[in-house]
Amino acid sequence: MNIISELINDRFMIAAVLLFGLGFMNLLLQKNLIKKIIAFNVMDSAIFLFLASQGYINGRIAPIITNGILDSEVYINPIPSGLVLTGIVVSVSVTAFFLALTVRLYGIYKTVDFDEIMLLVDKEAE
Amino acid sequence: MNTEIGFFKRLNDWVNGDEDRIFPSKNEYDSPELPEPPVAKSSLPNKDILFLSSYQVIAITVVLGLVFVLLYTVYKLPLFGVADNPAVNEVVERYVEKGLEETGAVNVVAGMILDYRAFDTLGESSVLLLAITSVMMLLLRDEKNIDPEEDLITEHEAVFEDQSRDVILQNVTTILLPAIMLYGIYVILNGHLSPGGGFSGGAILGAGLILYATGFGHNRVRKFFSMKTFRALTTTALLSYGLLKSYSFLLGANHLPTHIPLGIPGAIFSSGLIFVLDICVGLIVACTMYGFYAVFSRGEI
Amino acid sequence: MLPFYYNIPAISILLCMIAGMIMPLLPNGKVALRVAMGVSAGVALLSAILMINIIPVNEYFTYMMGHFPAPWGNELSAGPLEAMIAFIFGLVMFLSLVGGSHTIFYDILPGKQKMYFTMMSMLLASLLAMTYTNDIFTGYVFIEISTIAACAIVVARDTPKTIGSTIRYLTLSLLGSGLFLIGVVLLYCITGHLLMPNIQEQVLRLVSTGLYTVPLTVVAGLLFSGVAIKSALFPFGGWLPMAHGGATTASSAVLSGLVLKGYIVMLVKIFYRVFTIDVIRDLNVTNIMFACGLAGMIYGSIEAFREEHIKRMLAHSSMAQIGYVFMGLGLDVNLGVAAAFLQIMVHAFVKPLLFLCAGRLSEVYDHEKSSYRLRGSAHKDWIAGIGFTLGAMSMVGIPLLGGFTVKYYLVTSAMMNPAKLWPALITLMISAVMNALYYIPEVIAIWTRCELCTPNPVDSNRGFDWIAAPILSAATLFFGLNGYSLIQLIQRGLALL
Amino acid sequence: MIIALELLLIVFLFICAIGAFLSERLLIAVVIFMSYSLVMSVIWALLQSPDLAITEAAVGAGVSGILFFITLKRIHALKGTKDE
Repeated sequence: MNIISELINDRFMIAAVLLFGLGFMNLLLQKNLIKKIIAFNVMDSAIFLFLASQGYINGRIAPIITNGILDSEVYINPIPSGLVLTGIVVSVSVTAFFLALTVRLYGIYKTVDFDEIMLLVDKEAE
Repeated sequence: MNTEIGFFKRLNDWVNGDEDRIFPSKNEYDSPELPEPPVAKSSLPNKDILFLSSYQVIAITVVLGLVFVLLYTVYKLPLFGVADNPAVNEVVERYVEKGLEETGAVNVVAGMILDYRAFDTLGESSVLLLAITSVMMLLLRDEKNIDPEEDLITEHEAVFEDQSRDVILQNVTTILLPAIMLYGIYVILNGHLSPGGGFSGGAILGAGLILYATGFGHNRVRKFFSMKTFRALTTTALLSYGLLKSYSFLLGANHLPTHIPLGIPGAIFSSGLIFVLDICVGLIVACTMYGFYAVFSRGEI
Repeated sequence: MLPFYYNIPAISILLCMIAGMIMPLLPNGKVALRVAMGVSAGVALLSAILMINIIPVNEYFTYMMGHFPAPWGNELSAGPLEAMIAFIFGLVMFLSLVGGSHTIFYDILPGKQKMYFTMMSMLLASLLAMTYTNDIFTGYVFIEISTIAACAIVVARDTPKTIGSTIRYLTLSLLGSGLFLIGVVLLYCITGHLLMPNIQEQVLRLVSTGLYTVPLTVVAGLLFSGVAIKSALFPFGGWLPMAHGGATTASSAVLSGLVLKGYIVMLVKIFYRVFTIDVIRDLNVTNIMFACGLAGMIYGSIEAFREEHIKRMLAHSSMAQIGYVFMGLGLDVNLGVAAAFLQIMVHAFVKPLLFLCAGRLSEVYDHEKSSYRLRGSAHKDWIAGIGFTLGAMSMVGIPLLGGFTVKYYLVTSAMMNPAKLWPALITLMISAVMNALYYIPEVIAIWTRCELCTPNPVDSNRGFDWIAAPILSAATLFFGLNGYSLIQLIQRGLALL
Repeated sequence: MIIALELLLIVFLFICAIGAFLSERLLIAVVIFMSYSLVMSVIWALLQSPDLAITEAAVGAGVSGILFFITLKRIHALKGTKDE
């Protein structure tokens, strides 16, 4: 019973770790480039979920000063939110770059299969 | 004709959009001359799932190991949602209790990312510049990036789109666009007062521009948002961001006051630089997002 | 008001970023090249001023980015070691741009040249920020900047091969930064800080109380493996040869010479300033570094030996050289870490020298890249020939050149740790022999006249390109002759970290 | 009660992630991924981070979804539409 209540209590962190593993594995194993990109996004947002869940404190509210209350006991930790905000923008930029590479590779080889592309690239003369 | 298809098979087909097997009929949209769409299956010899390659075995082992290690770490970490975890310390206290006085921002997160830890955010905006530059490097039309077949299709589509615009889309756009734009501007201008800020508001503005471009065609957008405007806006916003922040960094490090008034907390024109920076970031993000769309779909802005 | 030199780290980073931002406004690629060259020369000059000011007094300082001190705002920190590294980054970037400028305009389309120089400036900014940062999250942001910029300068050449190799490079880099990010997040969770000195305080407290030992070990492992993937340490280096070998000459020089090193410098800084080196040794991370380093030295050499394409051969050899760095870091003695830094600096000069000269040699033979077809090319351009020869000799470890000094100090520091002495010595010997086996035939080949080869007329208006190779060769000689004083300097800098 | 909702959302998150990787057609994978982002933004709203919720909804589910769709169009992977 104790284990289950602990599992439920740490639900976000456990979910984040499992999603991270899922994304990491698919980033390594998926052959399709589009799916690789989705895997990368899943992996990154899992890390962000982990970080955001670290900032949450039961019973406190979002860090926007309301009614002039300046007591840090009232609001949750604002730092994880700020870090995740930075992270989201980085991840969408990388996604765009990755997609652009995919489009160009499709234009050259007419496929989006990573292994096939790598075979063809290795055969390519300088 | 095989009518005995299992329920899950049919569900799977339905999810995948294969209606043929559920409602067998002649598909009138068949166009055999185009290449087979790339589905997720590889055309390489497909190995049985039981005989994984050594690379797959290594990858799966590594990932499983990593996940177990991380789960064990989570078990050792402080509990979720309790107030006495190590992350709640004097840093958080000052951000919340002095933030309003020192940065003038009611939204503590905005105060943190644009004033306390502004160097990270400057880096983040440069990432956007790098992303749009590298995408343009790859996808802009030039002599190494030419596909006559692709160009023909794009040209046909452009003609087709100009002749028969989608009425529903256009009317919906006319109704929705002002609301979207207004909301984006609201989110940007209230970045220091309410949730949101430059990044989310900029993304909303960018999405609005994209909607306009899909509804009314690229040429309508290009009348007021050409490559020149795009370049001027992005560079000006980014440069003023960089210069303003450099000014504040250098003066701050030398313990000099910046002489920027913080205004009355809660008013729209308050919190000093944060207000201006939010506008700059909003412009950068909006231009970048529309730039991504335009370069991806046509290879030009 | 602080003395001026305190502002130099911040000014050099901001200068590079702003230069990157104004590139789109410049009229053409030639002007952009001049701006990029000016900025990197300026960074080198500023860092030299910083060195002159802080090396004699052995000063280490932190610098607030903004109005808020340590646990609240971002900070930079700099000391003699950082100043030296920054000077080398600026100088080598300048020389690579000078030496590769001719090929840049040949390889990259006119419309994309300005974008290329944006990338180069941003890359330099990110390298400097990684060197100077006192904040691990800033470190993560700039790691991502350098990832995108590095991939973009590879893909700028826009051939099918470079695009294909970039996608492999990007995938692995993303895995690396994912691991690094989750390490940073876990570290924040257990310490509650992002600034290095504050984290160190908490880490020492955690170590003394025995709390969170497992998370701490996991964090060290994650940060290490993230950086190992990005700096192409042995099991993760598969992406490097294709990406570095296929890019235009200046990109290859910068990537092999500087970018790989930037991550390692940051890792060492994190290990010293966040965990303290004793904790890292207790956590056994150094043993993993040592083992991976040795394996990388052998593997890189074997692959280089089997390679025909001259630039890819140099790229494989970079993998072996990164192995030397990690071996030095893993030796568990302070002299070993200093030797690793000396290797970082020497290799930062030698590898660009080799890449620039190889690029020039292939250019005089109509962009021919295979070793076999380059026979006699040194007679067409004797400056590049001599530069290549000197670089290769340094790699092999001929005395009076930089490579020899590094090997000497690596052996000396291995002697101090009897447990790791024999594996280190044997691997160093095998690697040196392998180096000789693939570099010396190459040198003989380029000096052997060949009647059958069809030489291409040399481009007459070469400009000032040739000036880079002599300066880089002189630096290699300098490192060879001043090994002792440099090692002393590096050790003093490390003690201040 | 709120815990039950959160658990439900987490389960949904897993279904979306696994579904995106298993679906054979790329268009469907992308649509499922967009719903993943949307669920994520709801979770962030529940975790009292409205800034993240807005940004994720606008960027994750909006703009990056659009980028995925255009890419699919460019690689001719939109089966069943006129772009095929």
